Amino acid sequence: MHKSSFSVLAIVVLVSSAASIRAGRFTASLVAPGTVEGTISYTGTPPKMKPIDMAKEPSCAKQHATPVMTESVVTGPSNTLEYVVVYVSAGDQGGPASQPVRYDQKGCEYIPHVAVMGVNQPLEIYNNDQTSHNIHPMARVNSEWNKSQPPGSPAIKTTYDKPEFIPVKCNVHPWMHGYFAVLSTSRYSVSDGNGKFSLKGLPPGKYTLTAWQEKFGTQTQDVTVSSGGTAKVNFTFKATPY
Amino acid sequence: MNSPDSSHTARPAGIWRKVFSLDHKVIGRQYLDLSLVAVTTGMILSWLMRLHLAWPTRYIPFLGAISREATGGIITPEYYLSLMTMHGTIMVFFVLTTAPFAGFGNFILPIQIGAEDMAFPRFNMMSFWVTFVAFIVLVAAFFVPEGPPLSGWTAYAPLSAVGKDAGPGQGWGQTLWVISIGIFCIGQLLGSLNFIATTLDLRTKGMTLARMPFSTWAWFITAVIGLIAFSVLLPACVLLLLDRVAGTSFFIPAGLVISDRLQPHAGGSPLLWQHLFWFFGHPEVYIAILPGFGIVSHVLPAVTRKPLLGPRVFIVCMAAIAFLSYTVWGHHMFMSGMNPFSATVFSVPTLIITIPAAITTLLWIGTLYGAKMRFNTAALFCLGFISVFVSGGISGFFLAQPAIDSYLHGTYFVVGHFHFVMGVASMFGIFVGVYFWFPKMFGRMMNETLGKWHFILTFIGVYCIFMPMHWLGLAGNVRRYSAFTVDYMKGSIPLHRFITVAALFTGAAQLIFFYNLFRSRFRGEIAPANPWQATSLEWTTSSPPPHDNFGGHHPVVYHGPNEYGVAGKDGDYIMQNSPEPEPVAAAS
Amino acid sequence: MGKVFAIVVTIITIVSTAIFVSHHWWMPPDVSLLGAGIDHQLSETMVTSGILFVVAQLVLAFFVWRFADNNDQRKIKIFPGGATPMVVGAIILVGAEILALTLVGSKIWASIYVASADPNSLKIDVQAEQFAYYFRYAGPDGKFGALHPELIDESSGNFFGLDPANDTAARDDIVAATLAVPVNTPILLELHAKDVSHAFYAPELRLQQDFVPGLVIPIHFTATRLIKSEIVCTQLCGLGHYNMRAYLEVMSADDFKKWLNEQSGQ
Amino acid sequence: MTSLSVESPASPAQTGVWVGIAAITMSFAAYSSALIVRQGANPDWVHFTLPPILFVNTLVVVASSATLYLARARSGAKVDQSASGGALDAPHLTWLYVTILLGFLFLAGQIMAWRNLAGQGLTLASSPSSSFFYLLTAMHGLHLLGGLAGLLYVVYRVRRSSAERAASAYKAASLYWHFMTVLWLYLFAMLATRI
Repeated sequence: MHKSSFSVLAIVVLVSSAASIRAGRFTASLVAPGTVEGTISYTGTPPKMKPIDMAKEPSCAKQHATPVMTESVVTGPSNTLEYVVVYVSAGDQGGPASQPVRYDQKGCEYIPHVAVMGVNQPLEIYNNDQTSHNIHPMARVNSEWNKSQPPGSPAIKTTYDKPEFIPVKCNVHPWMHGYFAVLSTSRYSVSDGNGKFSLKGLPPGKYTLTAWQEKFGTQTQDVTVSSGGTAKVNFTFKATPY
Repeated sequence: MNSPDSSHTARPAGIWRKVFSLDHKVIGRQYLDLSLVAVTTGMILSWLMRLHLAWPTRYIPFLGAISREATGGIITPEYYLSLMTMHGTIMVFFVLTTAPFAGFGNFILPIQIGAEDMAFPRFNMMSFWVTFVAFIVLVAAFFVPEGPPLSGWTAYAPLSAVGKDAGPGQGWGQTLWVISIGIFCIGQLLGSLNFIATTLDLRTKGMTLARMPFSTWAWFITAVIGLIAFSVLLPACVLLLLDRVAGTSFFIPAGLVISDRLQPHAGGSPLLWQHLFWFFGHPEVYIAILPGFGIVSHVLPAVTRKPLLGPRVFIVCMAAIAFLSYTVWGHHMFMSGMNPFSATVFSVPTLIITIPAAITTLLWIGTLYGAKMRFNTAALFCLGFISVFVSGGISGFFLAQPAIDSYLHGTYFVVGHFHFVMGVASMFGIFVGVYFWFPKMFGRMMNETLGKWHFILTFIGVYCIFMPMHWLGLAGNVRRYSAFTVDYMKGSIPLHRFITVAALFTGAAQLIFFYNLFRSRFRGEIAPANPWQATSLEWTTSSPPPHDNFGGHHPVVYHGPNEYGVAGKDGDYIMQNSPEPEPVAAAS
Repeated sequence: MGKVFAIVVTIITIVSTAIFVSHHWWMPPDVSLLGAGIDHQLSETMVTSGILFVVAQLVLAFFVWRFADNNDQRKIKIFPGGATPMVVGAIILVGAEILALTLVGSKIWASIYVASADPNSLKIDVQAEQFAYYFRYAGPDGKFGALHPELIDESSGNFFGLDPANDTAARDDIVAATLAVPVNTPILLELHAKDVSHAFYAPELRLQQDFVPGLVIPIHFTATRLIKSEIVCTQLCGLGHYNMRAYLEVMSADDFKKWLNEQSGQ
Repeated sequence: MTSLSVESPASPAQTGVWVGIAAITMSFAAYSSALIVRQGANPDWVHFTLPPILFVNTLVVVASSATLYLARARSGAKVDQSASGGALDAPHLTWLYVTILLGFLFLAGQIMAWRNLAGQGLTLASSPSSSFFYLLTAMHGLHLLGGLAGLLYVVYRVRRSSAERAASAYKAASLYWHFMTVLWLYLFAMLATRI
């Protein structure tokens, strides 16, 4: 009796506090979140990726047994596309993310090729090479900067406050090209080597998804997520050889 | 501020009259103070560069705090280039041009020709303050968001013209650089105008051109060079500024893709900037060195106690150099892509200009023959000047030939060459001036013992710094590199470390000079009117001279400045203003 | 003090001269057909002006040493003949050196930079950019594709701005980051600059030339020995200037064919 | 200083102006050679017809030189000290005022020429030829403003003392002014032939 009343009290306190913290959490506790997953593929002939000649920077060249290829259009098995960013462009966009996004320069490559971050989410850029790089995110909406990072100098920490797809380049090593995808949502996914992506933990409801590829541009689709269900969405880009 | 109390209102007025003084002596000292600040800045910048070259990843305390470019106190490549650019610009414009020409010239020239002041005291005052503003603008470039400029003191277009896309330092930093140099040109034009008018019109009775001291001749000729050179650099700066801020295309050709962006400009000619710049740039070398010629030739007779050998020949040589300096600018552009025929055309006058230079050197050495040397510090720096001028001048033989320049161009050989002939030689000329004229300027003697230590350490130091650079150049070591990652240059790093150590050592030796300068200013023994038994007019008036230089009267001149080693009434020399008759030279 | 100066100058002169003579720091071995002329010219200049250097410094030191004392009762002496020997000496000595050097030197210069390239030399396009060099070979069809700056896209490796979509000549152009050349074959380089001024400096080839945006500048050379050396930039071009380099590989004719095939295979 | 300039042969003010003229000539030579090189460097040179008002301006500036000559001819500057310039000052001052007026008129005309070009869509950056047009006219205008300042200073000096007391400043200022006219004629000829 005494014990049960205590547990009831505890539940009330928990629930009420949870509710007071966030209505969403409260409903979520009753309704299971859904998932959107799918595949990115292309039709037509994509451009042939070229091998990168790193002869200029022996310290990097010797890190790669086989030559690194350019990454502007990376294809996977059965006409799938890698490095395509899929994100919620309309619908519940989730709260701001605070954990820092890490961007590495290793073997004169950008890892990952596309770094996705929310607005004002901290970004940390590291130089793991024995040579000095210069990071030049060529922002147009956000403010542009260009700074070199000698080996052994501390990480460059920064944030972007407006959504934008920012091409990133290193002038010292002209083949180094990557992207910062700054999104106004924290619900996003980047397609893997098999062109697969999945957005987990979406509250049930209607969403507009946008898929972005650096050469082929964007596509959007509407999707409805049911409680605990998994919606399938596929994007197909039209590829040209040149 | 407008308090009725007169004593309060009077004081600031007095201060302003001091600050914006019209007295050429005050203005000359202001110029020298400015270049003292500038040379200290430039020297510190060069230390940072040398430290970085020797130990590229070494953490430098406090640096991270004062500059955005050196994250965590480690000098980035762009920051190294900024240091280099600022070092070059500050040293060439605000030290080598201001100190020997504007500084000493302002103080001494009117006195040497027996004038009360410059022809246009207001222009004179303006020329200093304009120069001062230029310096402030340049230093401000250190603290702008996109970083200080990094396209070198030559600011080659299009790098200097296209703006931010071309990388750090190409934003406001470069714009401020152009503005600063433009302002500086105006200051120098006002100064040159003043020097020329003064020398032509304000000479006292009996001061014929032939009787002018060699230093005055040098300043006069330098003023003429400067007048032409800076009135060409100014338009060049205007064009560059318009390219940067107004979207014109004087220097920027079509179809440039910078940082993946196609530039909106079309049709400009990058070589046009190089031609305009070097048309100024080469004469600038002589603007820096000719006053040194004059000062050394002015001091040498006084310390050897015999007349300068071939005084007229010497002046003709300076004039010849001044004239030829306008026919040789192309030798900076042998590799620039201009028509290769013109390289041969430019190389001939470049080699010919070594003849008058060689003659003057021989005249100085010949003057030493049979001398009765007085080894005061000024004398030692004269000798040092001759030695480094010979070293720097001779390496010019290599660079004057397109065939050899095609190997040595853009290497440390060039750096060693122009630091000897333009940097160190001019600096030694300045030191001669300081040690020789300090008594006249401040009425106190400098400490000779400290002076001699300063000389010998500096002399050894500069050879340890700049001679090895010639060897680096022969080995193909490229200048303006912030680190030596290229395989064939890695072997040069030990020698670079040696140079760095030598540079720090030489820099430390300058502390002796600074100490001597400030101590003597207040503690030095009182100087007589003519401590060196010299002949020119500045030694006929008190030390320091009264406001109107000669206390109400105007000296009358009877002799040339070169009357040494003769039986004069008060020794082995005859003052220019002493009425005694021309004696027969007592020399055998 | 004067004697101290004399000694210091003498020591400096001897040490510097010794190090120059030792060739400890010297040019790398020359591998080009016309480089020998430059080396010869440089050594000649080194000897003649070296002599001037040593003589001038030592005479300066000697005079200072000899006439250091100013307390004795001797009278000052004027240099015998006054200024005339100086003028004459300078004009004759320096003039002679100038004549000798320019006459020979200008020939060497002309042979390398003025003379046009051998008509059947191998043509290679060079693109200089912040901060790398790219080299373009015509490929199997022997034709170079036209250049379209607006099409330059480094993220997909189009460093020259080729237009393979519409320009068939461009499709088989070979672009490499290394300058590979067959030995003993006249090579013609056409220098293009993508963004700012750069320079082509190959010490072993004794060859240097600026890239000027808006101009196409031809230079030519013939490599006579198999080596792998470096090409670096000597014209300040921005933050990465110090790291702007490419490798020069001089190969036998067969190796060069193989290399080309590898490149076009990719 | 004045005491010195009395005993010295020439007056520094005049030497100064001559030296200044040398410098200005040099800088405009630089601009001219830049124009010639730039025109030769690339085929993108656009020829356009100069605004007709420039002809009027040319007449104006020439006229200003003429009136200035009349002014000095009538001034006390040329009369020996015995004849007091006081009586002569009035008419010559009016000529001086006319000169200054014409000077400002010229500047106004130049500005109208600019607006005319801007109306045709020719701006500073739009083409190399228009760049040089704006540049050269602006530079000449700036130097001419200096000349006007000089003339106003002369007016001030003359009104305070008399023409012969202001003689050297007067001579210098008018020398500079005539040079401005000549400089414009040169620029006008070059613009007319090359643009």
